[in-house]
Amino acid sequence: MSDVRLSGPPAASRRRWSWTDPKLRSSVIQIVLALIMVWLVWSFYANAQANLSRLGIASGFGFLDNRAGFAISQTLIPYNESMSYGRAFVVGLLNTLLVAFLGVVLATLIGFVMGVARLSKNVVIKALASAYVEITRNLPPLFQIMFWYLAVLSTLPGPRQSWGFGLQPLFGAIGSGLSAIGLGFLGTPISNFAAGLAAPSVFVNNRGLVLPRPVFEEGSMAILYALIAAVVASFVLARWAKKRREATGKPFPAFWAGLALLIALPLAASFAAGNPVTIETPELRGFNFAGGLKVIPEFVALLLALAIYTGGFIAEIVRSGILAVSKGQSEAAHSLGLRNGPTLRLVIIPQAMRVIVPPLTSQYLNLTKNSSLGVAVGYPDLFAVFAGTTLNQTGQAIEIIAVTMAVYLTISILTSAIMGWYNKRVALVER
Amino acid sequence: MSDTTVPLSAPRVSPAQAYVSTTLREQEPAPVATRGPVLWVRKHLVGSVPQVLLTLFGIWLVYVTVPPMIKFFLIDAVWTGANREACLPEKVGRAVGACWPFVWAKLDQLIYGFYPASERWRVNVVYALGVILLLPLLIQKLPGKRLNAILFFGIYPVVAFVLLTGGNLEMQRFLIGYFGPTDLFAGAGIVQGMRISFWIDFLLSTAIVTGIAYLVSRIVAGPEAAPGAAKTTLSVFVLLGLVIFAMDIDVGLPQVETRLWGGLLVTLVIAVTGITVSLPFGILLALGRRSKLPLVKALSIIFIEFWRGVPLITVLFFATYMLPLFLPGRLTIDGLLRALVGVALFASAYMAEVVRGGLQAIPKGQYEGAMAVGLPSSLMLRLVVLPQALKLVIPGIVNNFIGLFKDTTLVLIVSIFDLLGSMRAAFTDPNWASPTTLFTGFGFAGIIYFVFCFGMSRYSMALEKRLDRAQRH
Amino acid sequence: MSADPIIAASEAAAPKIAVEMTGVNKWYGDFHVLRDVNLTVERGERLVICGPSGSGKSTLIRCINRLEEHQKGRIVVDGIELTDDLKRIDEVRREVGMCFQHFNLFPHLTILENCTLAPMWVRKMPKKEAEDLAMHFLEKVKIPHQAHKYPGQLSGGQQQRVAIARALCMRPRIMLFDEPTSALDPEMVKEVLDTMVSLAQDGMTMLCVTHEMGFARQVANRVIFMDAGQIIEMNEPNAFFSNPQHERTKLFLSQILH
Amino acid sequence: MSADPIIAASEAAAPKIAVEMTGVNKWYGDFHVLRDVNLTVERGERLVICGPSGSGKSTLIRCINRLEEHQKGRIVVDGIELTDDLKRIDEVRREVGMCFQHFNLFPHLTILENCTLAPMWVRKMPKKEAEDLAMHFLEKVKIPHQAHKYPGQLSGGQQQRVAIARALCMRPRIMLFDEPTSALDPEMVKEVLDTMVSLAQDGMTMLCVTHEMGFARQVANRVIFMDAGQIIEMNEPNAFFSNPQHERTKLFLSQILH
Amino acid sequence: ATLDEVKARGSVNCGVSQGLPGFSSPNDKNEWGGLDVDFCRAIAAAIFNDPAKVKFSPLSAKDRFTALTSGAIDVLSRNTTWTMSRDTTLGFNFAGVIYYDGQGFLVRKALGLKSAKELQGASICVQTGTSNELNVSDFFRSNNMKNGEVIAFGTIDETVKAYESGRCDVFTADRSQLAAVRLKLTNAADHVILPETISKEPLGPLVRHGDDQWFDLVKWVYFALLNAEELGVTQKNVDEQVNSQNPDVKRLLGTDGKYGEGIGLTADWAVRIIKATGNYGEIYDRNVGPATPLGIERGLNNLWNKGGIQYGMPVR
Ligand SMILES: Nc1ncnc2c1ncn2[C@@H]1O[C@H](COP(=O)(O)OP(=O)(O)OP(=O)(O)O)[C@@H](O)[C@H]1O
Ligand SMILES: Nc1ncnc2c1ncn2[C@@H]1O[C@H](COP(=O)(O)OP(=O)(O)OP(=O)(O)O)[C@@H](O)[C@H]1O
Ligand SMILES: [Mg+2]
Ligand SMILES: [Mg+2]
Repeated sequence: MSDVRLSGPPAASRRRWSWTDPKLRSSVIQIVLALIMVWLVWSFYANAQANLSRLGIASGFGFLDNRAGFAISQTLIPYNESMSYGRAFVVGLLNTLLVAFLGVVLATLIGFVMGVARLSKNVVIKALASAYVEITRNLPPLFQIMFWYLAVLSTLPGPRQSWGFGLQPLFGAIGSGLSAIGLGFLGTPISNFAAGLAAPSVFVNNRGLVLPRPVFEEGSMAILYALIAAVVASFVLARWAKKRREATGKPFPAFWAGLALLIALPLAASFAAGNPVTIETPELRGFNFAGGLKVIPEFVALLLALAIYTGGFIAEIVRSGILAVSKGQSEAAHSLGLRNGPTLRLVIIPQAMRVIVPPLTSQYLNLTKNSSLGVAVGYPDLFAVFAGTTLNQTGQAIEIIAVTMAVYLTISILTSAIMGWYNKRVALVER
Repeated sequence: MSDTTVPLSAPRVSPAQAYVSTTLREQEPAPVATRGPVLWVRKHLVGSVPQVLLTLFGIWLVYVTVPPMIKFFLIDAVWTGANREACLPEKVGRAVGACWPFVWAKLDQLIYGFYPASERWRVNVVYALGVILLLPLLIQKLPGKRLNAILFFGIYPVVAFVLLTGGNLEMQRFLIGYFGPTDLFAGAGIVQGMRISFWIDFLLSTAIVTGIAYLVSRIVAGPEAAPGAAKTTLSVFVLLGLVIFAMDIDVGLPQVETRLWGGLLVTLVIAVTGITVSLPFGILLALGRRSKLPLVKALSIIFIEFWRGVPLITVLFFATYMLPLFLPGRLTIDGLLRALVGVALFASAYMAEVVRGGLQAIPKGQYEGAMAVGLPSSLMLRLVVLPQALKLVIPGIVNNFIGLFKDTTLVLIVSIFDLLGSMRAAFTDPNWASPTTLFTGFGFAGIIYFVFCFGMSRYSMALEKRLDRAQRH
Repeated sequence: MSADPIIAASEAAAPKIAVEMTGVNKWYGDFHVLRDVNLTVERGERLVICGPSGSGKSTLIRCINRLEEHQKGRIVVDGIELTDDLKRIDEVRREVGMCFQHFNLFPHLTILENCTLAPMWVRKMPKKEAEDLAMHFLEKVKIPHQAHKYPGQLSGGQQQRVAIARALCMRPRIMLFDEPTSALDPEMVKEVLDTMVSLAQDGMTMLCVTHEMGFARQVANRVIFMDAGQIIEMNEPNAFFSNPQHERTKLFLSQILH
Repeated sequence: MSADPIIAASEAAAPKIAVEMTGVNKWYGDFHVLRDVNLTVERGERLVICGPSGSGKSTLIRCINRLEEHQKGRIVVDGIELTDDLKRIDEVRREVGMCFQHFNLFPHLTILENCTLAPMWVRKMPKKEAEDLAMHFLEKVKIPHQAHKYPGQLSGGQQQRVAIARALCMRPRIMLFDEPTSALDPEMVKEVLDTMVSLAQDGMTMLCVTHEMGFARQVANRVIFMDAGQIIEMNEPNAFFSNPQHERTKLFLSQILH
Repeated sequence: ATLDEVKARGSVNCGVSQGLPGFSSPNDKNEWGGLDVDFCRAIAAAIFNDPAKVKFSPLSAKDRFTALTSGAIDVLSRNTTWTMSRDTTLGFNFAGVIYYDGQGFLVRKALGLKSAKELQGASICVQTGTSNELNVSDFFRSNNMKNGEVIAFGTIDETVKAYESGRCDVFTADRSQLAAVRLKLTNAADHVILPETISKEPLGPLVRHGDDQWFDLVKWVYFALLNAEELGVTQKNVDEQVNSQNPDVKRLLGTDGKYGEGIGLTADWAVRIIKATGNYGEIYDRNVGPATPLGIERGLNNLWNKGGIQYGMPVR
């Protein structure tokens, strides 16, 4: 055998200069392309410059510090019209993020429930779920947003005729239950106590949803700390329970224990601090409800429509994800003695997830992007507040549209990055 | 290891256990139901307690949704009337469901927008031609797909354009006029309805671009490639010239401006244009994304990911309000056209991803096979790769089309009134304000959208099944 | 090789009869797949089931751990009668291990996790103990080194051996095999068969659907021939192969042996 | 069978040396696949290349029509040196036909279209002429009747023969085969080998990676044995099989011949 | 230059509102009419001697400025308030005040409100991108009131729809708009306009920066309309007035001097305008005056010498 030592490939040798050399050819093509790009960008820039200076429009981002002057109907952070456009931008962005985040959560819930329902043995449930999926997926999202807003929410009664909801039915039921078993006398003190709680405190009208609002007074921090402590404790508990199960094989109801902690600790802290949290119940005063937490109908319509629309797509994704796990997998799990619950949790779902995650990601992205349709019903999201009102008041179209697009792009890229990372984790290892 | 057998315990079959069946048993009917309606009901409706509860819940859901809908849209509905009075419960004296006369009254507006009534036959002709050309294209069994496709994708758009707008583009300048130093030929007049300035400009532009193509390809690809490149460029221009010429002749139809268009017309125009324009661009982008040239690849990726990462309405906003700022002052573009540009850019990015999926599904062996018989890479793409890839992604393209069809509604945010926009405009008519107008309108528009989208999705599913089968044989 | 102590231990308390089927009938819709099957398998017995495709072999053994439901007759496994009662089905499945034609390993878990999953979640075994057990059986099937790989990274033969180890980790008293080698490349068949032989040597009760006649000759106590949902013939291997009685058996053997 | 006139005609002007490789080296990343390969193939010669899996056989012949690029050394095919120059690559590919293990027919085209594609688009042959040529070769490989079917409708052996016909339609001076029979069911191997034998009888220069030793004995002028990217042994077939020199060759032959 | 492009194109592109009776709205036959519309017709008449040579782009408040900036329209005649920022940083020039207006509030009669000062806590619907959107916040702030919420919608129709469906207690816009909108409501009588006027809203046509000739043209079309009213030149009598000996009339109608050429037109430019649309008073009365459904008195919009503040610059 000839003696050939392992060695690396040689450096590229010098080549003869020829037009049919692919390397040279590709560099020429790329240089030409680059020149065209540069020319395009330059001509865009030059045209924009010329057009703007002809019109005398200001440019730059100085406007962000100017007084906005307009009001916004939903603000997650303090805002009023004397604050700046920059602040208004943040308010809009937060509104977008809020509706996108809640939409994603809700759509995922709906999607998983409907996806599983479509696989149900029960034909009625299956048919209903199929109808849901087909109808929601085949109607434009904007149509659905306007439907919820114009056709449903706007037909609700006005504030004075609001539908009120309280704990009345619950206490009423307890009361009648007690009298039914002959303990009616007990009912009296209970009803007295309940009367306060039972008055309607949640209202629904065409101005939206009005909820009781917790007011945090002095000492509320204690409760927050207690809550944090409870969260940490439940995590520790969960880990401990897992360790214990691995060590001894004995299960521990970590979920219920954690839940108990999450409720009990803050309650205890609240007592100890002298009940610093009071509930502000909304009251009808003048035109509208005063106090309480208001959820505007624009938000509700947008959220509902987005969640329901996207939920239909997610349902299909979930369904095909589950179907993609072969029957052999559940048979194998069953033959090992695993019951349906653990089979689903330990075998089917982890495998379905890897089929589900990539298309799920694009649905999340679509939902986020579709949240910009809120502008059609007056929801003050980023697009409406910034690319709408602000653009109108300042006229700086280029800066504003560019920033708006950049924000959506960033959200998209971040979401894909996170989901991509997750997807890598669940991806199968193959030979 | 164990093939050097450790003797196993001796066979324990006593002769008595040895067994030979003497009778062959016939197929017997099952003692309990293993099929039929009873088992079906047990299995699918009342198998267990949770099953029963689910069934009851489902039936309850159906009960609270379906009968009221039927009652609303059919039984209690009002079918005729001249204005809102017909649909007011006070006036009618009974519970009133859907207010159909509202839809009848607005139907023209929903289908044609403000297209002048005397010219609506033109829209009808376009609709009819579209159906006549499209149906045979969708039915796989019918022959003549090639001619059919040329008619539908090549001739039909031009005819539709002339019919809908009235032709007579009155183009004044071409490339040189817009991008050149000055508007050289502005002075030239009109001969027989044709603008001399435009055609001089066109001929000159053609000559210049063809010359450049010849030179560049001569430098880049060598002398024998140059005539081919020049010929291709020239034929593209000739084709373009023919199309413009066809659109430019004054056929005597009155002009109808696009801002008068509306309703279903706009919905269809945007969706169909979007899909036909996005297909070639999508293919180019997809090829670009797979290119070995880093710059081409990077630009394609940036382009695709950019448009996919932003909401369509920002794209429409961009096209409607910002594009004019970026173009030379002389260039003004029609409002609908601007929206179309936005939609086409957006759809191209999505189309590119669909096509890329098809390209990825082509096995490496096909490329090698093509190379081994000596096909250069351009021919390999055209003759071997693309035909296979595109066939694979037809269902994806149809799905894209459904998405696009739904997305057309967004143009109402840039003040173009498609079907949904026209419907919303109709809602504001005080003549028809009644408690059920909104539900009726949404019901009607919903049915139209649903029929289109659902129909297409079924078509794409059927197609997918057939392609699956074809792939396997 | 002496009997595996772990397997031997688990056999200790078992009843004498491992599987007893009396007049078992099963239908798929109108199709009568199992027709009055009577079969008694004693502890420690090794049965090979063969027969033409569609004769109901798979169905038969899948009835034993209730992956399929039978409609008539009794099946008693390890002293437990199979009824609709979920608890009994669980019990039976804990005692009966099964290997499939396509292995059905869990692709998202490592080999070791595949093996410890059921012991930990069904037998509530501590993790450490389950892993030791798993390693014991992985050694037995000769792939302890692959414990931290994923099924996708193993060859078919290795995967089938892992599947056997996974089943063994539940310390079943009975093992069912449904054509364990028919999806394998020829060179991998042998390694799997070797593993099964060694299992047989440890005294495991085995029911095995297979067409590997060499294996049947070497290992089986009895060979069962099925056709059209019935047991047509049953005999000890030598007699079965050398002197088949029934016409169909003869025909079948003539096709399968060269 | 006498030499095919069309093939013979195309051989007329060829240089005496068909393929010449001098000090050819190739790397995949850091992996050294071809190590200093020197090989001269004369016109009309028929080479069989064998060797264990991964030894670089495929890589070697794929370098000849530049499906793979080599990094060091010279390859001269039919008088044309292979460099980066696209024009030369095109020229070489026109002279060299290739058949793959998985045929790589174009599934969207009929058999006839598969065969006429390259002549029409590369050689700019009129359609009629290309079809006549294609039918000529389809007859040669004995499937003229299938001309209007699609590849998916043919058996593997038929597909491989179509692949050969397709390559021949470009009237190559050299044919490369990369395990043309290894993806085929045994009963189809023979029909393909027969086709290749008849091609050899027509005097085609052939380089063939195969483990069909019968074929090698019957047809080859020389057999080359490769291992670890090197040519280990080269000899005329009888001597090669009856009296291998190198240890590795012996080992390999012992495994492959029974 | 804009004028050249307009001439080459053969029509004026004019941005109007999407449907505001009295100002710009299409009738059943899709023919546009209204104060703003007639102003555009006047421009077309001045240039082409044909008031029909104008193409109307209906624009929402939100889209109007970008449409003008981008060149999609030549002039925006869409009840737009003349504010400093619009006149300067946004890059426009206002050509005059075609209608002096002020912002008011429309509420349901049933609420029994007397004054805007009672609006504490009310929900307010407003069209986004308008000066109204800014004024309303200022009004509440300066009166130390808290508004319930301000909900901004993209188009006037959406805003009105929301008000009508009860989403808001109050609809706020320019008073002229309120009057127009009230007519579009199902039961006009159920709604009242509160007495307060909370802002100055001088509405007028505007053009892009950077083309003074075009700016002059639009501006002088406006002055011509005013001067014609002041001089008693009407659509009916304009043909006779051409022979008038009044030097002011002669200069206006181009029988003395060629003032029209200063804006790129011919001397008789004003004649064409008056013939096509009538003078300012005629336009006003035809579209929004007391005899129309809107029934708005001239008030501030009367000529300076009749108690109003409309004042046409002299042609000289
Ligand atoms: N889920 C099912 N529904 C209906 N018929 C079935 C089902 N499963 C199996 N069958 C039918 O029952 C018969 C017996 O199937 P079974 O799988 O037991 O045969 P087998 O002897 O294992 O055959 P093979 O050697 O092919 O695995 C076959 O005819 C099959 O088609
Ligand atoms: N594209 C590639 N990238 C990296 N390594 C490769 C690539 N193609 C082949 N190899 C490696 O190069 C070596 C030689 O491959 P080659 O296909 O030439 O072997 P072969 O002798 O044809 O084997 P076989 O008989 O399996 O076809 C192998 O080890 C293979 O893993
Ligand atoms: Mg089977
Ligand atoms: Mg204003």
